[in-house]
Amino acid sequence: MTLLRALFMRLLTMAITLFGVAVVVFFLIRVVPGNPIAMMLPPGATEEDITRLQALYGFDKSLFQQFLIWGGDVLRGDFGTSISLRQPVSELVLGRLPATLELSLFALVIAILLGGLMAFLGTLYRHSMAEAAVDVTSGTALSVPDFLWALVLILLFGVLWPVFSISGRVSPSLDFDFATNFYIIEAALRLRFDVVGHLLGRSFMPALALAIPLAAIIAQLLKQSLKETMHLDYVTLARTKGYSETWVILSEALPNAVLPTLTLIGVQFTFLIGGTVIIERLFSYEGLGNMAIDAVINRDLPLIQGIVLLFAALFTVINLVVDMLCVILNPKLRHA
Amino acid sequence: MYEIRNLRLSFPDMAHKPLFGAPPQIEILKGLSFDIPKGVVLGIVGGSGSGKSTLGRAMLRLLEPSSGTIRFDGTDITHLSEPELRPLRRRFQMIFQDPMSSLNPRRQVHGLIAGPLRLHGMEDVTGRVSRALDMVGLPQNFATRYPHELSGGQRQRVGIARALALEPDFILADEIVSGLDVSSQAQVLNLLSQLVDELRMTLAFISHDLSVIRRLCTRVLVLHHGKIVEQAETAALFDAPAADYTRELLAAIPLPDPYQEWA
Amino acid sequence: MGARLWLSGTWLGLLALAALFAPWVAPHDPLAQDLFLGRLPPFWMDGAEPGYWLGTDSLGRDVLSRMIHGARIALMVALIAGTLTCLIGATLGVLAGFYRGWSDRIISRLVDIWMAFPPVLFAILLIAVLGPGLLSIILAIVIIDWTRFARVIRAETLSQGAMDYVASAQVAGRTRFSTMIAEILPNILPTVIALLTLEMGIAVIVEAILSFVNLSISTDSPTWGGMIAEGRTSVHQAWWVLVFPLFTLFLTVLSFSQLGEGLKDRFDPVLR
Amino acid sequence: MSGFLDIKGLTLRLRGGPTILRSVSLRVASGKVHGLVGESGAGKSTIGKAVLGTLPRAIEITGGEIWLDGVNLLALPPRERRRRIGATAALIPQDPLTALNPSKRIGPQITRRLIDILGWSKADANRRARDILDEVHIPDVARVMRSYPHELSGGMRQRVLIASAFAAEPKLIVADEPTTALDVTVQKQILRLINEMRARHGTALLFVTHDLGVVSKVCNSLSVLYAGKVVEEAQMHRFFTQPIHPYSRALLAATPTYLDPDGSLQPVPAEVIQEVETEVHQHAQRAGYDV
Repeated sequence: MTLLRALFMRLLTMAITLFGVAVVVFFLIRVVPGNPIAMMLPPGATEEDITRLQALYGFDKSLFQQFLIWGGDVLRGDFGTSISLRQPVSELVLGRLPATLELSLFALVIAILLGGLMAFLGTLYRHSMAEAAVDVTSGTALSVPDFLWALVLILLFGVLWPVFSISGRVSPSLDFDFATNFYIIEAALRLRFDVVGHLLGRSFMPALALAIPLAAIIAQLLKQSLKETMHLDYVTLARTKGYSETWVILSEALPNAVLPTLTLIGVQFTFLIGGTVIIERLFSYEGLGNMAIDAVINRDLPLIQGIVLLFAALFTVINLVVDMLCVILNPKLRHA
Repeated sequence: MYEIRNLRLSFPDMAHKPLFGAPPQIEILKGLSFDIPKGVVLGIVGGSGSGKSTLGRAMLRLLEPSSGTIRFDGTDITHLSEPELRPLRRRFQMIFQDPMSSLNPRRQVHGLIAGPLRLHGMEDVTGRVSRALDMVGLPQNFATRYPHELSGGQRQRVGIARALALEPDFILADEIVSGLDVSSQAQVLNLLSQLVDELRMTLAFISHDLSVIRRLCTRVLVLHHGKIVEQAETAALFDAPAADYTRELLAAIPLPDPYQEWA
Repeated sequence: MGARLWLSGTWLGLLALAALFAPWVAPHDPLAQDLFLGRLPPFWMDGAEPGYWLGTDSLGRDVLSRMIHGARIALMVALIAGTLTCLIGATLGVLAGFYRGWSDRIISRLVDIWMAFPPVLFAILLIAVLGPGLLSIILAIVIIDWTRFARVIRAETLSQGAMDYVASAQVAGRTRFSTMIAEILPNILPTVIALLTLEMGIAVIVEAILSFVNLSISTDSPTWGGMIAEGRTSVHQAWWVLVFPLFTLFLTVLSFSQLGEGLKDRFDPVLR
Repeated sequence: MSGFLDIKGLTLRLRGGPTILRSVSLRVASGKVHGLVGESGAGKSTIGKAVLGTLPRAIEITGGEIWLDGVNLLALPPRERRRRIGATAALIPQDPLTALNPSKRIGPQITRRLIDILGWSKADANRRARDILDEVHIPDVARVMRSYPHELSGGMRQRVLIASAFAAEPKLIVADEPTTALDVTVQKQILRLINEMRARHGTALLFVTHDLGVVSKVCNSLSVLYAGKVVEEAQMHRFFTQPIHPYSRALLAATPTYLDPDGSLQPVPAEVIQEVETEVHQHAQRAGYDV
């Protein structure tokens, strides 16, 4: 009952949020002074072009009518046609989404492994130099955003000691036909682990740049909740039973300490995905974010709207999944 | 001083809220009626979940009752709005259980006691603060300390001084010694009983500990699951407890005496 | 503990001085091009030209002078955008957390909607709409980042509001508004200050990102982000054009966040 | 008579800080209950932690011996010591609300250590858990074994913890303020249960509490602590009839009882505190460590 109600409430707020995003993005682009058509067209377009386009996009109607028409189309799955690329927005956007998803998930995995390891070591060696080292490292990693880490990584591992690729998702020389846009997953399913390795290597730098701040957040929060949990009586009790410290941390403390971190990862993962916009640009990675910047530069209104809505939908879905995961993992909520 | 009739208070139970519509109500106080005459020190005793703290907060109108009436000195305060209550507030004061939480950590002792005085436009604030410190037996130089620089017993004295300085007609003390060691507990209890005698205060003293209640109170009210199971003069209650629950409560107290019939 | 406060404070102080007196401190005109002096290396390398301490870029502009003038824009954005964002976001956060009810519902819903935007894309979009320029950048940062303050301050206010000192202010007869100002505000101030300096660092980064995608002030004005974008393309020929502004940016952002943490510790009388 | 637990001259200090325990000695014989009494900060819980090897890392042991069942624990390597404690001793903790792992069912919380540490078979461990839960008067044992902690009341959880402590037939149990968080009526039931279980199993019990009333109901002997030092060690009846140390007398006078409404409470007088402080200080100087 609790789970169902929570799910229903979440879906409701999700719908409201997405509607809000749609309203904001729609009116933001139009309410501000300047003719949206003029914004879309390259300089030097004729008067005729403008009139034609205005009719085509319905800009001769009132704003409110335009919104209703657009909203109706969106609900039917029609996001319009990109002006600069002359293809349906939904096709373009969904074609790029897998690249961004794979990059983000790879980054998430790195962040969880790195952050989890740091939190574990910091807890195991608490009140020692090792914990201080974890604190300083995570404090620095957290203070500097992914954009700067990306540049530092480019400088270190792309230029000074060029061991990793810093440009593109696949090497032009890779001889492999992908049937889907989920390259890594597809290669893994087809058991071509050489290709998986190649792809992971290509996206390691951008993924690491995205992962560093999140790893730091995970390290700090998880270590803090682990240390708090280590003071609780049931952990003391486990120690008196003769278990080793590592076992006590991993088996007694971790399952309970992980919940606040999990909640946080939800929000932080959406920030990470938001970061792909600029990181993909830096590493010439052919994802959604890179396309988004091009869309803004080319004044491609329908494409911008489509991408923003897709990001928003992705974010709300991630939050929903994390919330449900928390409910499932927390026995108090599960059985209430 | 206080006349309380058929007091009820409920909270919404969000854990069992249906998908649509209002959540069910959990009734904490189930129709309480009692009086606190002027000059009485009333002990309110009960176990956890008895509703004793909720009752205290309702009496001070930090919570609004669901039904029933609370009259303070003849005025019906049951549903008064906050601005209407404000002029009355000087007259009923409260000492909180946890002084670490109830004393603003960013104020010095002087500010903590003086703030409410200024609020009610009382004259000679400095003199009143210094007299209040005297009354609770704190040295004057404590005025410039912050709460975290005091011991638990000292913090609780500041809480008492703050309530006393306003010269209220009524004070509610909510479990004010439960967090203290026996020696500071004894000091605070002695202080309180001495002040009660000197100032002829009306006091309600909430506690889970009957031994403490007996030490201080003239009347006792026993709460159990949101209902009054017994109210009586202190001596009468301890000599001949009428309600089963009171007897059970008394029999369960371990006295520091190896020869007590207990098991 | 004091070390990071002093280190970060010193760096930011130096930067502020350099920015304030940029025309007198900078050895060259940051915009002056001289194609004969293109890609000069920094002073310790072979082929360096005296007076061009950190070398020149491909157009022969002095890197050090451009960085000093870039600091003006960076710090201006940091101060103005940071302060405005803080004022608006923290006010909304306190209102939502203290009064709860409908104000909380509206503000929280708005925050939810804002959080569904990828911030960098939002910023780029806003600049595209508002047009480039210092004012647009500041406006964009305020519009996007008020939610950071609103979220954190709301949560902090909620937890402070549950403390008994708030109930005791009510018992003493304080009005709600005065309780918020006199009792709660001093207790959330350290958090506000830490967030404020953090936000200043973020503002510098946003400006750099926008310059990087060529949407910031104008191509003429020397900005750190613009220099980084330029240096990125010629990193194999002239690494110094990328490394110096990148290092400065890194240090500045780090300093802002460490300054905030340091101040928060210092101004917290309660030992946590 | 040698005690089952024998602490000799145990001295602890905060790393780089003040001394916490000053040469504490005490013994608990098999089947007997020894109380540790004192106000907060006196170091009574710390002794229990030292015995069970759960001292916070900030505290270091600077001297003394802890003999458990004829073995000096402090002379063992850490791994060996952990095993030894796990096999012979157990803890009944203070707060039943935080002493059970909220994410695990009750059954495994009792059986895991029997299987992991003591090498029992799963079936044996389960049978044992059911028996011992039955013994602490828990109704519907099968359901409780499947429950999560939050589904049980505070008193019920404390029963589970007692059962868990006795499950492996330890020879020593440290009870750290086991009833402080409970209502008096529940406290009475729990104390009776502890007495009953201890008598049946012949376990030695080290009982940490601040409540002299509780001590008088449970213990055979007690040590009174002040500032990390034992100021008085006594058999129970003697202590309550003729307390020797002024601090003990002051403590008794400060404890309110409902039988004695008019006898005013005596807070511990400043002279007594002063006296004890001096005594502690001299003792510290004799032993040659800083205060």
